Amino acid sequence: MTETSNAPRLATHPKKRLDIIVEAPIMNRLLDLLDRLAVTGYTVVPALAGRGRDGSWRRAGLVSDAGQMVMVICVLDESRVPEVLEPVYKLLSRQIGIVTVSDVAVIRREHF
Amino acid sequence: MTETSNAPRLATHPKKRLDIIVEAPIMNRLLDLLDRLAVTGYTVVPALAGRGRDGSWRRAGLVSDAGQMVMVICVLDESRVPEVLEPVYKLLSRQIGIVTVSDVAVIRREHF
Amino acid sequence: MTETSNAPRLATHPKKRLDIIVEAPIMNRLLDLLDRLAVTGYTVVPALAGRGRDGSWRRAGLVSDAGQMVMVICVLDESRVPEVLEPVYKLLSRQIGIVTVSDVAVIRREHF
Amino acid sequence: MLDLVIANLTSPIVLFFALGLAAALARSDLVVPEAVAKALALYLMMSIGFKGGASVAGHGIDARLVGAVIAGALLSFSIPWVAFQILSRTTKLPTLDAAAVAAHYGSISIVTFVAASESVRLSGLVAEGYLVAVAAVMEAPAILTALWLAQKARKKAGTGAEGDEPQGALLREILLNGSIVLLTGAFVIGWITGARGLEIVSPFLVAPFQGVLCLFLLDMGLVAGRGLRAGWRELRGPVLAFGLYMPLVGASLAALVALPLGLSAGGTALLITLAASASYIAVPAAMRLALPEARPAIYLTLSLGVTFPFNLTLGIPLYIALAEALT
Amino acid sequence: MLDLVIANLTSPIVLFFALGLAAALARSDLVVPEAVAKALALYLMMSIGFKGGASVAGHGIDARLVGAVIAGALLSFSIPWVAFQILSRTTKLPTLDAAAVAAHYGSISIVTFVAASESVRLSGLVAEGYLVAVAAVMEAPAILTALWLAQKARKKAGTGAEGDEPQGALLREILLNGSIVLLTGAFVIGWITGARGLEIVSPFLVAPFQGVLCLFLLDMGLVAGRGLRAGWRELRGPVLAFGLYMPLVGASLAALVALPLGLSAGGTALLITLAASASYIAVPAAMRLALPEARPAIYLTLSLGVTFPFNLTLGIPLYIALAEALT
Amino acid sequence: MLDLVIANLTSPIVLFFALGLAAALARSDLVVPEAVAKALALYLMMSIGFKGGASVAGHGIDARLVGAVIAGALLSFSIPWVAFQILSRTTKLPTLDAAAVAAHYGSISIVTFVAASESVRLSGLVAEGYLVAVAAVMEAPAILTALWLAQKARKKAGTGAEGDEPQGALLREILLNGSIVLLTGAFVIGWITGARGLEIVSPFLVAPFQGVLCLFLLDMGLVAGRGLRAGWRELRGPVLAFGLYMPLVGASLAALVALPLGLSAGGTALLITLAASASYIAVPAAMRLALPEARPAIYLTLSLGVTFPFNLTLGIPLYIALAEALT
Ligand SMILES: Nc1ncnc2c1ncn2[C@@H]1O[C@H](COP(=O)(O)O)[C@@H](O)[C@H]1O
Ligand SMILES: Nc1ncnc2c1ncn2[C@@H]1O[C@H](COP(=O)(O)O)[C@@H](O)[C@H]1O
Ligand SMILES: Nc1ncnc2c1ncn2[C@@H]1O[C@H](COP(=O)(O)O)[C@@H](O)[C@H]1O
Ligand code: NA
Ligand code: NA
Ligand code: NA
Repeated sequence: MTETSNAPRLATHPKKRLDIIVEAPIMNRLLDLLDRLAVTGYTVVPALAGRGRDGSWRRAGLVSDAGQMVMVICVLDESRVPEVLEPVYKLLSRQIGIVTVSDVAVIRREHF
Repeated sequence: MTETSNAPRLATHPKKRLDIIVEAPIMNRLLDLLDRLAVTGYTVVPALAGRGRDGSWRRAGLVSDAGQMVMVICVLDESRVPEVLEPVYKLLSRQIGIVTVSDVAVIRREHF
Repeated sequence: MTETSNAPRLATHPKKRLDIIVEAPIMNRLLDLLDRLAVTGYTVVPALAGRGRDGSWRRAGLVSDAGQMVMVICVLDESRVPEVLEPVYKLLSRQIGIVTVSDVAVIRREHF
Repeated sequence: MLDLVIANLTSPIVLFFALGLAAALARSDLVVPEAVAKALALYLMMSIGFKGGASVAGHGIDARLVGAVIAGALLSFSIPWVAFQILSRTTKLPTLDAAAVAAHYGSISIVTFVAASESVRLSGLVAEGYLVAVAAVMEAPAILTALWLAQKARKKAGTGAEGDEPQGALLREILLNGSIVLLTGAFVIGWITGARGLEIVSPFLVAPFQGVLCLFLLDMGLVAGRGLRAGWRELRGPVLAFGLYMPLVGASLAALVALPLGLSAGGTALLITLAASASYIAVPAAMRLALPEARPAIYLTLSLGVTFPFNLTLGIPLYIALAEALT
Repeated sequence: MLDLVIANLTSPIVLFFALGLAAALARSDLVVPEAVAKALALYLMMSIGFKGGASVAGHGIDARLVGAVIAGALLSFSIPWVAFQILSRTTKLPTLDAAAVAAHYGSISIVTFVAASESVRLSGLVAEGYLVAVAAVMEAPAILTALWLAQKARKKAGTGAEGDEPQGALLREILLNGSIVLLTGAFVIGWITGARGLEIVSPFLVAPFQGVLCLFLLDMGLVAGRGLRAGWRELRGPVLAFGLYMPLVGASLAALVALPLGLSAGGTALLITLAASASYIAVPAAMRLALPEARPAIYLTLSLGVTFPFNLTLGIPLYIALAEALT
Repeated sequence: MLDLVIANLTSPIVLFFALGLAAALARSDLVVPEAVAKALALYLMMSIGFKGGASVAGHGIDARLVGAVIAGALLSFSIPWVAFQILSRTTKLPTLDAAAVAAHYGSISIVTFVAASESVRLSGLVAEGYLVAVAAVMEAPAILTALWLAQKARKKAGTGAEGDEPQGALLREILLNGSIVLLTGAFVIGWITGARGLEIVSPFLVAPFQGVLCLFLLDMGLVAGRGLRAGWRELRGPVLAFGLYMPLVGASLAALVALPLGLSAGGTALLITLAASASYIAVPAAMRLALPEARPAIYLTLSLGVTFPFNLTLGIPLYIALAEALT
């Protein structure tokens, strides 16, 4: 899909991106898990509001962190997707939240 | 594209992801619309700054919500894309903002 | 990939999306660069926490902006990717951060 | 009056505004976090609402209160119409931009009101507490006039806005705007709890007020400076001039209305200031909902970058002098 | 007692809560930024912790302090068990939801405690400073009881939670919860620095306290109102009723325990209030970690939308009257 | 001096720092929201700038002010050179890391300055108000020396940084750093408005200052603790030691310079503290722009996790004793 021909001057490499939307109180456990799985990196982005099967929430309408969501973005090699996805799925199975996988291309291969 | 062969142990299912960047004062209307369209879920992420045809803005440089943007992420089935995109497009037609559609794969199909 | 057949009623157009995760103190330089490159637009999203080769960080654990990251999202035409990616890569080469490229479809072609 | 101008220009409030303005124009990275700026705005509303209400509880109501509230509503309804006529005749602004700008000038700036209250107090005058209620009442009507002007213009051009929200929902959103609710609510609470309530909240809402105002005005200066840097290109000569003389037009209308009301000199000065000031919080948000085609770069730059500094520095002493001459 | 109820209902604190509640129910866009709400919560913890510690430094410790702390822990351990039995018998809530709700009622609401402290002071009573320590001690034990109840239920149903975190890690997360740490830490610092320390921080932590509390309660009202709007559908009759009578059950248990402790009337009122109040900060966060299947829409709405307003308006005067009758 | 150390160690300020440090090391989830931490920093700058300016307005300027400002600039220019020589000889830090660390020690920590001011006051000493101006002047020169050191090193290694920003832009970014602008701006406003201005802002900027400082230091403790937990691996023996003795080197240089200046004992103590303190706000941000290859884990952990606590607890009493011995 992201053939490197798109960017003839700068080589790009296909990778996978996981977007994990998860409750804030669980975040630390998820990050610890990703650390244990030795993914090369991740970035956490705040969420302001959302709706899912378990109802809707707004950050401004919460006194505590409970119910708040964050989005954890993790770019990694396709070969590693299954071994990361499985424990992440297991951790989240009892929790509120979703996981998506998508294709991306990166420059600077050594980063991933 | 996201053949489930990528993750042999955990089945993934192809979905579409909408990213709607929209002004904060319009957000509530957009979310109400998505609720009426019965999408299964969405997540709102804050934006700090941006530039488009209508000039640039920075969150820190605003006294009011006017001019601030948020990004609404909505993962949904491909079959539902047209019926969601059309009213969203109509709502945003007079507003500042953009909409993108991309391919993702999800685990936990029952969520979408 | 994003054949317009998906949305028969509303035409979509294939574009590329750059996600640039970069340190907050560099953000202004990156945005100035994007302005000089005359990209049609971008959106900046805050990051709360992250980990990469250079260690992990949490927004809450910082007194200053140094070490904080932001994510700059830029949707643009495939034809423009190489000419934008190269100077961005050069700017970031000495910095902490990553760049990904992915496929998206947009409505409202005139925006990009 | 020169004394008043100089005292005003060297007040910490105005100097912190100038500091923010200068920092932004020089592209310093000084910034007040968004959440904090919003909290400061909440604090100001809560404080002036409460103090106004407590003062009414102390002095009692009279016919003048009702008269002043009605006068404020009339001013807010009518000033946008005047502003729109002027803009249509003297500038080439598109109709919807003109209507949006007009709405800002009919509505009010609560910070200008607060700064004027401080100056009034420094001048040894006393103002009626219920002017806070007048301020709350003046926030919204201007928006309605502007929407009506825009609708008329659209009908004429045959471009009725398709897919519009029902008018009722819009009206609710405008009237339940956070700043109106908090200002009015705090006013009522101040009224109910009176002197006893004021004593309880005073160390938080009264004593540090002016210092907090300095911090808020630092942020206003930063915002105005950034707005000017980004938006000054949009402001052609006649539009820019409008930002400077329209406050005087509003002030004159208010002066006419104030005369028969029998307000004190301080109260008259505040009513004039309200009419002369232009909104930059409630109205811009309403415009994004109701007139999205109108450009924020124009109405925000004009209101925040031109009229607000003008009122803060020269306008307020002028309005006080005018009020003293009238009463 | 009617006097007390009326004085309570017309206090600025309760009125600002009502304002927030009304604004949220009317769907106003009034909002206190999240960062600011968190800062206000930090401020309240820091202030009451410090004041409590400084007061202990002034009055010295005695056996009653130790007794009250133990009594608090016992109450926090046992109330969830009582609540769980009631819920199991009177409602159709799933077991895990019932356990989660029970945890909230065994733990405490620090804002209810603060509001009660103000009412106690207004009633001319004095309370022992160490009740702050009792409050801190009562935060966590209820969570443990609830987890034990949930585990028993799971074993019975044969659905042991697979993939659970080790219990030790969970315990650490619960005990090192930010609000417990700050409350306890500030208490110890207040104790160490005593009157000298109090004098230093007083203009920040003491004088503006009640005003800050008004702002915090405005936000609590907004949050409770939004919660009620979103979650009231989940609250069937018996569950809703539980939110109203369970405080009285907790209060009665506390009254029994308080009698032999020899606390002053003010201290007794505060201990009763602690038992009657329900958590909405520490416990919900712990429940998301430990009992993720339990639904926040139920336990948060009940605690914040039903029990908190009840305690704030009617409960506190009742508890004070009860304490006065008992001592 | 032991008295001073003990009084210092049991001050609420230091105890709240210790509380934050302990909470972070124990992995509590206690956290001060980022926006609030930034607002507290703005408040501190605004307050000390204003108070310094107002004090100069009261006491007038003299030659010593000019002398102290020049002395401060010289110290800030020269200390990084000394630090760099020491680091090159005693540690294996890469050159760019060494240059970056050196910059931090030439620049200043405004919170250390504030804490020292409080201790000076408690010791019954009085310091010249213009030392705030000296502090502002000392923020930036160290950065220039560090950049010059880095450039020299790069030239030697033949690895000129390609694609660099023009130096002018960088200089502007450094000098218009928000903390420098606000500190200087508030100083000038305090100077202009003098006692009259101070009276207006005093209930906000003066009275609650020490309490706010406690909250800020709680956050600093949390940040330092998290930094230590994440970064202590990077700190080998000689680098760690540098963080403990370098403040004393800076202090000694300042003592030499202070002697001929004729400052009061309090003023001397503050100048010494400025030289001994290490930046953790302005310089790290500048380093990310100018020397991105240098590792924040090293310079931030050293400055915030080692030198700051050292100065706060033992350094300040030492510097005051030194100043008293010298004057
Ligand atoms: N289809 C979706 N698209 C985007 N975000 C979603 C979607 N479904 C759920 N979410 C997010 O995940 C959170 C929990 O979802 P759920 O577990 O379905 O309640 C929601 O509050 C949203 O923030
Ligand atoms: N090409 C783009 N890529 C990413 N974000 C964009 C793009 N164009 C516009 N935006 C975002 O959408 C907002 C409104 O765009 P516009 O309607 O073009 O002014 C901008 O302020 C950006 O935040
Ligand atoms: N694989 C990755 N996926 C997502 N974000 C990453 C990844 N690697 C790095 N980052 C982000 O980029 C920042 C800097 O990365 P690095 O330059 O590798 O230290 C990290 O702190 C993360 O926020
Ligand atoms: Na007006
Ligand atoms: Na309880
Ligand atoms: Na130094």
